[in-house]
Amino acid sequence: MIPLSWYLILAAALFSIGLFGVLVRRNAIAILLGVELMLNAVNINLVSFWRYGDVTAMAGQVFAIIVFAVAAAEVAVGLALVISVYRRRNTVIADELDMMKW
Amino acid sequence: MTTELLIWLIPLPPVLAFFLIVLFTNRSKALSHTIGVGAAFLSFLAAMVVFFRAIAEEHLGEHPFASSINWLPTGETWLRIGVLIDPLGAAVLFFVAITILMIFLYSVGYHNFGQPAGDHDHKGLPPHGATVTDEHGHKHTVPSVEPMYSRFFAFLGLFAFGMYVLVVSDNLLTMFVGWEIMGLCSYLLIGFWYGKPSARDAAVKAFMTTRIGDVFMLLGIAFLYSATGTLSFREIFTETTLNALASTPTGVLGLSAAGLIAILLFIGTIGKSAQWPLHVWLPDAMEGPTPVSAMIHAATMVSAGVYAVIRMFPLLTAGYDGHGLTPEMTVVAFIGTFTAIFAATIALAQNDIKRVLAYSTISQLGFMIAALGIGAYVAAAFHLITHAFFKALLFLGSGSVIHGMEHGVLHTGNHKVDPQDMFNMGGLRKKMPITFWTFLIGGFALSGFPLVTAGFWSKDEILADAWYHNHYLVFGTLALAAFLTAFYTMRQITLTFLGEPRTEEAKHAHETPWTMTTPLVVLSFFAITYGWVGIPEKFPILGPLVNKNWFHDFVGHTLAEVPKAPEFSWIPLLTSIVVALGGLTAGYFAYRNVKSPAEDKLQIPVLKNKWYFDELYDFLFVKPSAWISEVFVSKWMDQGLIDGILHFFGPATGGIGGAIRNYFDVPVINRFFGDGSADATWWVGKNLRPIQTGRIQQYLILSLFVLLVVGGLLYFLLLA
Amino acid sequence: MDFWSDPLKVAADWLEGIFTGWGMDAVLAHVLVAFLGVLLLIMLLMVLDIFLVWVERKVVARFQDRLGPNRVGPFGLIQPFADIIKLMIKEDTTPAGADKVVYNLAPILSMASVLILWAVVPLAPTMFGVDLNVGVLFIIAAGAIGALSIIMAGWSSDNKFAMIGGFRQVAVMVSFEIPMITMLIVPTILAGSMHMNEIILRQDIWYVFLAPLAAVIFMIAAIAELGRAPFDLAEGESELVSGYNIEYSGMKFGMFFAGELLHAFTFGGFWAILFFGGYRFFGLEQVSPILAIMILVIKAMIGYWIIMWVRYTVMRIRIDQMLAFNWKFLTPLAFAVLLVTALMNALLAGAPTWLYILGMFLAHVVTGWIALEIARSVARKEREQVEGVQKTLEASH
Amino acid sequence: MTGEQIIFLITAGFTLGSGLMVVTARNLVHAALWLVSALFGVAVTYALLNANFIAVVQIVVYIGAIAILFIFAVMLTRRDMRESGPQMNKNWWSGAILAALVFAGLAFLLQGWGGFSKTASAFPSGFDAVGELGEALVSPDAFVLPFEVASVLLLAALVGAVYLAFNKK
Repeated sequence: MIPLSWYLILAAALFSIGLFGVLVRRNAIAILLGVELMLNAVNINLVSFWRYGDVTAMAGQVFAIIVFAVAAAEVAVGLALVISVYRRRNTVIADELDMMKW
Repeated sequence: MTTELLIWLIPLPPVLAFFLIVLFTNRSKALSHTIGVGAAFLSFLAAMVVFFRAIAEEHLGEHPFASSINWLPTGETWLRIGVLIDPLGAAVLFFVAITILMIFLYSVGYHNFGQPAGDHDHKGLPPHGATVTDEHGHKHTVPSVEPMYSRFFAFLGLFAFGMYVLVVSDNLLTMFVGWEIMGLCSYLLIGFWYGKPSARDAAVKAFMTTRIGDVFMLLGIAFLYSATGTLSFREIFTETTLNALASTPTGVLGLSAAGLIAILLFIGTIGKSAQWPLHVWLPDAMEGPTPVSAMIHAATMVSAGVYAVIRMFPLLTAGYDGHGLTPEMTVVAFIGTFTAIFAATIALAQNDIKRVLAYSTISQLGFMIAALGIGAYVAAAFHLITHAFFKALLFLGSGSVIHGMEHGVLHTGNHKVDPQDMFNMGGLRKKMPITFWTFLIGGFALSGFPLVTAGFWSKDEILADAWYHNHYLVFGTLALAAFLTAFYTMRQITLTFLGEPRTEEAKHAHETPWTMTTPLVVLSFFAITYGWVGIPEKFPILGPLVNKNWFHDFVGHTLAEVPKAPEFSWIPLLTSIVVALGGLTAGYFAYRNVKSPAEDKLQIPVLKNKWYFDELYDFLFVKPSAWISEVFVSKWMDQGLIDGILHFFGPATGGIGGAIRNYFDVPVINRFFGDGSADATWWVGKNLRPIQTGRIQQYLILSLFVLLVVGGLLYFLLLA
Repeated sequence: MDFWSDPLKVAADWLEGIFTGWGMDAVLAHVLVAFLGVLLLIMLLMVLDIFLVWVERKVVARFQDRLGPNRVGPFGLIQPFADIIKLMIKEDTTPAGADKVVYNLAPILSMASVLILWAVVPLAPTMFGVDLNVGVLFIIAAGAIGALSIIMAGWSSDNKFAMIGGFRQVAVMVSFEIPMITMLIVPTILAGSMHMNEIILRQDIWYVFLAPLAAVIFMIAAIAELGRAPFDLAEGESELVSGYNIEYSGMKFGMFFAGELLHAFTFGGFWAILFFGGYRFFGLEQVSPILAIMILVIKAMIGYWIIMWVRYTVMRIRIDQMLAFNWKFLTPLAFAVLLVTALMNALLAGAPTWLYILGMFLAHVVTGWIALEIARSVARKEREQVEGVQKTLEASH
Repeated sequence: MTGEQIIFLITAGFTLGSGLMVVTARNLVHAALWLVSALFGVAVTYALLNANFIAVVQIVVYIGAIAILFIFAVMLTRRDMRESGPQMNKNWWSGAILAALVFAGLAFLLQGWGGFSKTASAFPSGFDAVGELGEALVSPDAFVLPFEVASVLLLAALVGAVYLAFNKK
């Protein structure tokens, strides 16, 4: 049998990798890719807690479903924003989008 | 559907119609009047079902239809509201439903539905007529449709709602709510043609005058609630409560609690039913459209005042042992009797067809009040109902006459001719036969034409009651008033319908459309037949035919102790026959040949000017209050005293303010705190600015770093 | 156990016995046998696929009043094998600018996305790969992989035609996935289960009679998902040439081609399973599993034939029309059908069977009729608009 | 070591490797495709956790919709893919350190938690996870409100996305 710890460590590692992508990638779309990895790490946690806790309580799976919905919404809006920005500024490099400074 | 539920539903359609018309269908005239009349018809149907179930019920008096719900929490108890239909309520509901439906129908024709829009009609003014060209190219002036047609039906709907609420209420509170809704609607409807200054003034006058009565009525309700802790009729009118109230003395004029409450509530009725001394609003209210006059000032609203007193009858007579009137009853009897004769005298000298009816209404309401004052409960209720029928009929008939005359005015184009002045009419019986015959029936009923008309039976019962209980002064005055009633009624009929047309306009008068004549016919049917339900048992010949006095039997059971019908006596009967026939005959012969106001012997100034009551009130109340507000309060108090004080404070405050500003605000607050902190913030901001790179990832790294450091510190310092 | 009642199980047990007899670990033997079973299924499907090429060519020929392949073998039956040999010996080219790994992965994924579908197809009452409790959703999941393969092929070819073709095809697939997944819920509601086998077992009355509109919408969405005419806009001789697979040649093209054919056949199969009772046919499936498989194949063939019938008789439409058709008509209609079905199912839960069937059927017919009326009135308005413009133009001349 | 554990390790390695490629690949399309494989690995993980429905939905939603959307977005902003320039910003080292710190912190916190090496209990007999999930999602006693709110959120987000990306001319 696989202990819970394996899944949790996998999720933590995936989360950190995603975080790394979010923090360092220059391309805005790549940042969103990192966000997806982080969300998936969260979902692994949710589902494994469902499996290792009381399986008749469906909260874990339900929350995973809601995370799916949120992720889809996030991607749709995020990519729309990126495309919209790209139309105006002709760039998707996050560092170059620094109008919001002092 | 249970009867109780149905009673709850009776008031609902008109108010729904009101909101529907106001909110949605205001633009469509046809839709609006369909909704309005339809709602009135629905209420009518429900009311009829309730009425027939009520008369089929064996012991309705002991077990009326009633249901109630908790409404307002008042501390630990609930204020309950509910509906109640006892015999009195059923009888009133019957005539209210019929007259309301008839008036709705009549309004369709009265406001010229189906006619073209006026050439230069404005909202807020009566329609002036429209010019149309027929197929031959001739131009005609025809009546034009009312510009605010839909609004009229909305107001009528709200009014009907108020009346139904009042009738079905089982407590004073919702009754008062209905009462006030009608007060508002009467204001709105009297001032319906708000473009006319006279209509505006009349609306304000009506509203203000009835308000005086309403304030006292509210006081009475409050007093009643504090004394008994309930406003429900059925809980108040128990023997113990009434006895307790009758035996509780108050410090006011030696009246018992019951008496004081009854007087206070009765003042409300004085206002609503236009009794002396608050009668002045009703004649002026004739400025409104005629259906309004019929609705408010004949059939329903003024009747509501009398209805309230009838409802409160047990309170009024608490402590009454059948011999010698209680003080409150004396007051009521006096006011009723006085109003009856007083208004009848004024009616003799009026030339406006509607004003005659207005004073006649006041007079007839006085009859009912007088009847209540002498304890003739059933007679008052009976006269209330018969009067509602024939007075609504007369008002609608007069509206029909005016409408016909307006037709003539439009034809001749002479707008100086007043279509309401009876001296401009004459000979209309041939032009407007239906109106004539129905008006004649209504007039005879009002006069109390013996045996056939409803007015005879009800008026006779009042007189018989007065005689039987030995109130000879009341009896005599009322008999005289009845004579005068017959006299001015015949004067009116003679001037309007008989003889030859006195003006060109009267020659071109025209019968009105079916929507107006149908209500006339229906109401004249009741103006005759309704009297037959109340024929006394002992009446010669007819009495044995009807076996028993059905109305007395039915309505009498509303009270816990069924009132005794007066013994039959020839004296009041003969009196009423003589005064009715005598008045009619005298009226006919006196005015048979009168052609102009100058020939009228009764146009004496004191009657013409209504005993100068308007002038008296103007001098007593209006002028002083104008003086108080304009001179005393405005000039002396406001401008002199208060402004003077303020003018002292202004410069003084200015001086103090200046000192504070110069010696504290500028140096300390501004320089030190204000500028100092701004400088500091600016300096900090300038030096921290490079951190704000605008790059999201650097922000993320920074915030995450802080989170990790703080989180780690918290974890190790607090948890570990 | 009688061999003929469940041949696969008997064969599997026999093989496992042999393997364990050789001293192999029991678990390993089980995995090995399962693997062999999958291999067998894939082989059979590939053979069927070769046969499908012949069927397609023959049928299209009959539609177009031709004879079709008739030279190689009897009725041209050997023709597909000749084609395969030709494809195999053709030069396998790769464009210079192509992303090699992705380019080579795409056809494999395309084929795999079709083959993986058969994991959940119940061939006979006792014969299925896995009885997944979310079998119905699995169809969509596999379709997602198919879409991915197309976009990979289009992008990696380093060819503008291929890329645009791939984009178009994926746009259509993603769009039509929505009415399709919605219509997959209808049998799920009716059967109360997402097991494919359960859906078949519950079909005492074929669901096409309960939900005819759902069957039609599912078929339309499936045709669009397959990228076949009238929705075949990934390819266009005058604009895009061959679409996303333009740079592919030899056996890689063959895999796309075979994948498409097998995909069409598979959807014929799903249609049969979801709406026509799958392997059931008046109890015949109980006689022998072989018979059940034959029934399923015949039904799938009929479905496949309908897809071909549509393909060769209906005109293709423009992409904007197609997407407008999906978003403005098919998707709302699908949602309406789903609502109506769920509602009727709840309302008629306690009703007698005949009433349930009748109510369901009528509800669908009425919904479809209303939808058609709405579409017709919209079309009339548009036509009037266009004609009105034309008339004013004519009048101005 | 059981077969299940072997499968898990392979999956985890595959997932994490793909994840690393997602954040390091120079070519954005490759990064998106690596994301697909990472997400596929996560789907297999769900399957190992007996969450079939979540696994299939993972494939439908992530691979079928989100990944495709990413590829579209990459191609719509293709002029700027800049495979030549650096793919990471100047602060990549601090990002790396932070990510490592986060992982270390999470691991540290988790190993101190009591239920860390719990093992799964068997399913109750006759337990239908998908049915239970469906009931939970639409039952008023359970999660119908969050579920509806999530769908409204999704709808709002889609409308907003259309509005944002709409080329106003």
